[in-house]
Amino acid sequence: MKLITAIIKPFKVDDVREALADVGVQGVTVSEVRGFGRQKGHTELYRGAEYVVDFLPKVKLEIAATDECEDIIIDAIVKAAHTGKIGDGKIFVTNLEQVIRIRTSEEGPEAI
Amino acid sequence: MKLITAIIKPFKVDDVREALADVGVQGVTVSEVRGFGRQKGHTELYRGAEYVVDFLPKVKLEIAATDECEDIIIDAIVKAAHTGKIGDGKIFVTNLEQVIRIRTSEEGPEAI
Amino acid sequence: MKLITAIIKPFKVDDVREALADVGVQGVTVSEVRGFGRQKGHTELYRGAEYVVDFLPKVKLEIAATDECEDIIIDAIVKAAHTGKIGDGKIFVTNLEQVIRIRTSEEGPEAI
Amino acid sequence: MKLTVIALKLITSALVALLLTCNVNAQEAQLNGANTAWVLSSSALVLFMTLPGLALFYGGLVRSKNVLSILMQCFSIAAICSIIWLVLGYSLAFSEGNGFIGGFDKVLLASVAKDDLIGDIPEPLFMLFQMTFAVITPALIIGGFAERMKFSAVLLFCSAWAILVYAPITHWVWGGGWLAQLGLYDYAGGTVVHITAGVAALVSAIMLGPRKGFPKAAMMPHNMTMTVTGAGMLWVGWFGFNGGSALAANGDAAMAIIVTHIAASMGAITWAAIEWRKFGKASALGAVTGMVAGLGTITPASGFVGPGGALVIGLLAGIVCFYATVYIKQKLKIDDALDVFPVHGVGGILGTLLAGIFSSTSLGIFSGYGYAPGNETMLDQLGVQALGIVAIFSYTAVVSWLLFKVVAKLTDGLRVDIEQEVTGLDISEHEESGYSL
Amino acid sequence: MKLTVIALKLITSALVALLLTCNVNAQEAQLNGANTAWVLSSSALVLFMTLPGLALFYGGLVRSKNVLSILMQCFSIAAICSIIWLVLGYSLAFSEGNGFIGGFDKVLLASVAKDDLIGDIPEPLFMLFQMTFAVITPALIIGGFAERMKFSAVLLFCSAWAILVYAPITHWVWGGGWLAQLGLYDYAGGTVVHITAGVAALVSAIMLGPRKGFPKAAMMPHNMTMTVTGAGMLWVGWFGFNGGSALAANGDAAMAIIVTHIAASMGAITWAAIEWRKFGKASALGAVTGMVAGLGTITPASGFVGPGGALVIGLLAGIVCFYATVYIKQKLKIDDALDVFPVHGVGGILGTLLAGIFSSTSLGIFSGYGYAPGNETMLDQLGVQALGIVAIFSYTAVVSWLLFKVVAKLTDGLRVDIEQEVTGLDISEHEESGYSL
Amino acid sequence: MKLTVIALKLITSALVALLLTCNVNAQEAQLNGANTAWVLSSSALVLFMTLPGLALFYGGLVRSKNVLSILMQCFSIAAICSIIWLVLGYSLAFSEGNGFIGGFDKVLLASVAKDDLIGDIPEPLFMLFQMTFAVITPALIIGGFAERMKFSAVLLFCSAWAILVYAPITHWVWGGGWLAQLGLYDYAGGTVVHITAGVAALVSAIMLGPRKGFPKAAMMPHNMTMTVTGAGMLWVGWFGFNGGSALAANGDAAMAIIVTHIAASMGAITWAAIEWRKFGKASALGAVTGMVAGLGTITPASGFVGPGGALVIGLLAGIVCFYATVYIKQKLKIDDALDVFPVHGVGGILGTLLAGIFSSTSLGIFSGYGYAPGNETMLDQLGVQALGIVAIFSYTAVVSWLLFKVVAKLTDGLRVDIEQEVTGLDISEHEESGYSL
Ligand SMILES: Nc1ncnc2c1ncn2[C@@H]1O[C@H](COP(=O)(O)OP(=O)(O)O)[C@@H](O)[C@H]1O
Ligand SMILES: Nc1ncnc2c1ncn2[C@@H]1O[C@H](COP(=O)(O)OP(=O)(O)O)[C@@H](O)[C@H]1O
Ligand SMILES: Nc1ncnc2c1ncn2[C@@H]1O[C@H](COP(=O)(O)OP(=O)(O)O)[C@@H](O)[C@H]1O
Repeated sequence: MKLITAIIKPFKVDDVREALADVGVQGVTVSEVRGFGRQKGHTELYRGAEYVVDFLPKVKLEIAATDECEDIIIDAIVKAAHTGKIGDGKIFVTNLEQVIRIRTSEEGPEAI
Repeated sequence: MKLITAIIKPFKVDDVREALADVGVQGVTVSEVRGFGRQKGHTELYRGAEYVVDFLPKVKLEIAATDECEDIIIDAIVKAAHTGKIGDGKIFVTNLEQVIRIRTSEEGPEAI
Repeated sequence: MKLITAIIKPFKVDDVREALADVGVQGVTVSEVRGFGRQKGHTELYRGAEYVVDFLPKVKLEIAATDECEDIIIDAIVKAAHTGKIGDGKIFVTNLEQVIRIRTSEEGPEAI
Repeated sequence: MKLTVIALKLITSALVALLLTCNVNAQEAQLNGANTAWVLSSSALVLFMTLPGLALFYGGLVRSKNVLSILMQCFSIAAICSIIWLVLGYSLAFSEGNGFIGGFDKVLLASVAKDDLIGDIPEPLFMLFQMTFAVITPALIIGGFAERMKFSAVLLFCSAWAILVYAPITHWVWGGGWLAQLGLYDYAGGTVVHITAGVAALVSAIMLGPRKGFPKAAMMPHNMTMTVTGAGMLWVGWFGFNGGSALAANGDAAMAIIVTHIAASMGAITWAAIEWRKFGKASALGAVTGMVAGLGTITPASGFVGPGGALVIGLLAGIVCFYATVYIKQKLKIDDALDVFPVHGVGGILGTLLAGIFSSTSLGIFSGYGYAPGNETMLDQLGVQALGIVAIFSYTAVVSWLLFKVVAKLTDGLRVDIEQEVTGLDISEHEESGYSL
Repeated sequence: MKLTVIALKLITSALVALLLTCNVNAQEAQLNGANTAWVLSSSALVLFMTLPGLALFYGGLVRSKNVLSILMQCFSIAAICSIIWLVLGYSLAFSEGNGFIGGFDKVLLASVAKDDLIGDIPEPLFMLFQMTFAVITPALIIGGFAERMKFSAVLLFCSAWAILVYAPITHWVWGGGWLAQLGLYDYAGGTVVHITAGVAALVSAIMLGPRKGFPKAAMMPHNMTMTVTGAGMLWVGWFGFNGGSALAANGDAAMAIIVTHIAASMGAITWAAIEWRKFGKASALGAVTGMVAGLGTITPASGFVGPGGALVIGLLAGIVCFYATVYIKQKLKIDDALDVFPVHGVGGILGTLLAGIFSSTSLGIFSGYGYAPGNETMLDQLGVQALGIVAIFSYTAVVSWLLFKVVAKLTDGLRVDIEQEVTGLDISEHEESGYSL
Repeated sequence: MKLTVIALKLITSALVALLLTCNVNAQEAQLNGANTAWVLSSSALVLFMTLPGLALFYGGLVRSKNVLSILMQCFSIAAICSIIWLVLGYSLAFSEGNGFIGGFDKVLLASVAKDDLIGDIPEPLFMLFQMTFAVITPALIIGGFAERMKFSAVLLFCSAWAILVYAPITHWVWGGGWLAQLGLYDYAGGTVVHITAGVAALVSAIMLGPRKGFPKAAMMPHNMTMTVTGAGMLWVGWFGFNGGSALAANGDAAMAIIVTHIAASMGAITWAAIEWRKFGKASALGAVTGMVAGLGTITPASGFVGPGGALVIGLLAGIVCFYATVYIKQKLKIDDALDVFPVHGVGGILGTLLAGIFSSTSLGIFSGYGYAPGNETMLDQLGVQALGIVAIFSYTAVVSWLLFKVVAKLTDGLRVDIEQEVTGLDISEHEESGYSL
């Protein structure tokens, strides 16, 4: 199994979630993060001065998936989160050794 | 070593932390996440209309552990976080190649 | 590729980000977490009583890196985040199977 | 005889002294300090309704990324419309003119001395009290176009609107204009404030179109504690709004506040009760919305009705504004973002009509304090009320529509572009963020 | 002679004119506009204490998931108890009746005209001012059962309590009832407001049992900035609470406010100082809690004591309420969630007693303005004060207990179930969330 | 003849009755209830400026980890300086003494009876109104040393400062001291409040040194909604600050409020306009900062200038304070954390000078209400104004500097250590956290 982690632009979250649902993903865990990268932050005014705020609000999605689904999911995310502008984000894939569903103690792919 | 990640219901955090302490876990890192899954979200009222808020507040625990401890820890979490109702959450296990304690530069199991 | 995750003290974030920039790291994803470990929490007053708040605010940095950069990055973090006092935090390294840049669909090291 | 004469002289001079004293008293009595004290306090209360009251009430309702845009719009409108009021508005509304518009005599208070009186309070105070109304009315409108209009367009529109809509209508109703002459009952601004603002908001919502995602996405309040805080401030400030409109510290003011308070309470209870029946739960947002509906609705009636009438007015406000909100947002799918029209516009219309009913002195426990001079039957009074509503509704709709057209030309479209809307107006229009907790 | 006669006639007619003028003045003087202006402002200030003052003070102290339940309860109680006051409460408290309860004459203000006076202010104003007290008192209670009581039970209990506890006790103390006749000193509500609310909260805490996790888990305030904001509003609003209770704009009102302000200051300083000694740090929560303790404690005494007395009263308030809080929560383990009894109940008792001491005119720099007519020694006055405390404490405790029993039957238990409690009342009782920042 | 005599007797006795009546009236008239009512309300408004107004305004500007330290400092200063005012400050400022300092007669209000009058309001009321000024002035200073000073040092410094700087300067300007005798125009505290606070803040910023990270790190406001809320409260409260300073409910008060309101509006517009030109966007922080600058600047002038003058004063306040802020923070790199000096200090200086100009009666539409008695030309008045500024600036700078030196000795350094600063003062100095949402 794989753990697919995507860092995307906040306003794309709904689109990505829909795209994931469309390819049959039933569960996602989401968190707010701050991203630093090539994309430049916005400026903020403060009493006569202008500051660059270099971090950008991003959203992190984590999806546990079976090996087979990996590519479909990645594809879905890339399509839905893509704007073509710098800062669209990244997808990281790591190997997932084990998944357990707490409610049922099911293990492995059934637990996803 | 393993990195054990558990997504659980917020009100179970204290119970799980206690259970972990009981099996000798000394360190945990915790964060707030939003979960989407089979569990349905609650409804919210807004001026004459009712909306379903589909995300659910969940808590993510991350625990670095030696290989030996893996099962004990998973057991402890499952027991403490279990309510039997949908939405109890998941445990993910990934392989941890290296751990470093910043204070001492210790590496590997001693650093946990 | 590796995914390097560091849990550090919040006031060290700027120092660590600078150190990372110095060794050529271009992207970092940051989130707020709560840490439980050997370090003791602070006390808080509440109407005639004093409570120990046992969690500590920590910051989690996630950095995707090529295998070659792993050691340099770990070194940089350890140096910049080190105070020598308990609670300085940990670094976790996991294997990263794949990285995709959403904007360009680049994969692997070029996507970092 | 001599004694008599001396006595007479003594008495006479004493009398003269007395008369002088009394005369002085009489002249001094022209300024009623007590009324002045109360209207001074009321002015502070009404400003408090806008800043921070309304700003918080509205600010909590939008999404986090737009909260400062709301606060900034309220603040800027307060500042700009105050200057406009001093420079032009007050004169157009309250100086001599014709039935439709005042003149330029009182521009910059030029012809007004510090101690000139209107009734028995200083004219500068009257101008100040009215200024606080001239500030809150355009500020109410912003709820209609919240979360998507350019800041430049907001300022242009509201400034022009203050001059071309608010000032003339104030003249019609309170400045001795044609509706005043017909005996329209609008104690504290059901037509002047709530209908005008509600209609302008509705026009704006239609002209700008809905926010991205409407009506599919739930755009929940980002900070209900802020909204409830603002609601509390509105309630308190309304004591000055309606009670201060008595321009006197007496039973009229007290009774105006009682009926205001009762209508607010009934509005809140009614809205929450409907929710409870319909959805099984009552929400804080429902309660405070019903409260504002009750307040807006009682406003035109507040000096004319008694507590029994207020109970009914509050009850009807809760019911009618609830269903108006559902109708406009869910059925018509008009994205009047913060429901300004169904709450203020509909409430203002309803209250203006109900003022014509519950001012009747022959409704037993529901009686009020009588119709306007010249109106003898309820039908007479209701006729004037309806006429006022129609005239003000139409005038406001047309002029607001024209103004939006002109402003759109000047600012190259009323809306920010889609990326700015998605980013939020705080960053994209004001380069700052509400929170970094 | 003719001249004399003419002169006399002239003088006489002048006199008549003068007398008429003065007569008119005399009649007008019956309404004191200045006092009216101040009590109008005070009414706004006291409403402000509840909305949003107390709502924020309490709201910040609970956990994030329950903040709206607190705000909603404050709001709903304000609305419902206002209606109850109009329909029944005011009449029971302030119309003619016997020593224990008033009658039904003033139901819906039926027998009260807009310009009727009480003393020299309009009776509607008096009713309004008192309404704001009838609103805040039940709202204070909710701190006792915060974070766990069903909303339906809250509403039922508070409504019934307003009628069966608040109205009669107000009659006893301020409505000419038996305690008034004995000369009980309670200037602005130490017994009527603070003891009744504190005791009801204590009873509720005992009957509901503690919140899940109490006392092991630390249930820290979710938003201290909200609590401090509310505290500031309470402080300001209290100027109207105690100062307005003079029902006049004069030295009495000013002095009542000074002693109020001084006691608040001393209470804050004392509580913070105890913390500093005990824990090495002084907290904002400590300071504002001490401030409220000082305010509650000075309330019954505020019209009777001087600034020297206020210093001592504030000091004692800080000390006694601090240790009462520790005792009840840490020792007795009663989960009076927001410490209503130790702060308001104990403060009210303490202040009622101290009013009997510091009203003495023979304490040098600590002197006050004298005992109630009929009480000649400090012992006399203290006796009445003690009697009042005991009577009101007992009556409130018994009736509140009975009411909770009855309400529990009606609502099938007073508490939400454990899952709802854990989820938080905002979602489970009101289907909304405080924040989504 | 008999008739005449009888008539005379009748008339005479009638006259005596009348005279008695009028006499009584005259005596009563000594207490002006209306003015009393307004100053009572104003006192509440000015306290509201500090609690929670200023506390929120400042609190929102610091970083999240220091928000409670700001609120706590405001609260503690309010409490402590109120006690100091009662015990010592009022007497030093307002009892008979020499040109530099008052005496000890009014310590603890010892020689003041509840019904004693100052002018036509009760002296306790005057003392109360002034107390609210004595509270806000030291509270303003904390913006200078925010986010890094020890709480113990804050308290010691502010207490001593209230006695050694605030009380004497108040005596100079308002207590009949030497500047009052020269005819210095400071209506509501441009010198007494704003210059003193601004200068003390500047001294503190220099002596403490900058916050860690200054000027490289952007230290953005953690909660702009809090700051804007506080700003709204300041605006409203300022009606009492400047309007209440008329000590009367009349045209003076009304006009003082109008010019206050207009200057605030112009200040806000101007600051935002400069930002718009310079950076392409206007921020809410800019608008509210300009508003406070406008308010601070009009304060000394508010009773002496007309609305035309207020327009100019507000405009200049926006411009001058904007560039002063940039200059001090960006150029001089002085970390006056919340810009107290450039906004209040510079605003106070500017306004004190402009009061000398726009009080002129010969500026056409920009005219005011005349110079102080004894000053015949604008130069005369300006000379006094300049002298007052220089004297108060220097005195405050020197004594504040000395006080910081002494306090540093007593508290073993003024600053918390670096780890505490990094952790934040909320945890390290008060053991509590602002938010846990
Ligand atoms: N090496 C990295 N490790 C972890 N996160 C990264 C890394 N590089 C980028 N990110 C995350 O991806 C986001 C987007 O990256 P950025 O370089 O701005 O643009 P792009 O995605 O177009 O390459 C960043 O804000 C950061 O959150
Ligand atoms: N495939 C998945 N990947 C990541 N997180 C998941 C996945 N499925 C579920 N989750 C997380 O687990 C939580 C619980 O899952 P859910 O399907 O609601 O119930 P259950 O745990 O009983 O299967 C979700 O809210 C989500 O945070
Ligand atoms: N086994 C662990 N798993 C996950 N996170 C841990 C673990 N141990 C420690 N941490 C994280 O590292 C932080 C610091 O650890 P702590 O034991 O306090 O001190 P030190 O870093 O000096 O060993 C903790 O607050 C926690 O966030």
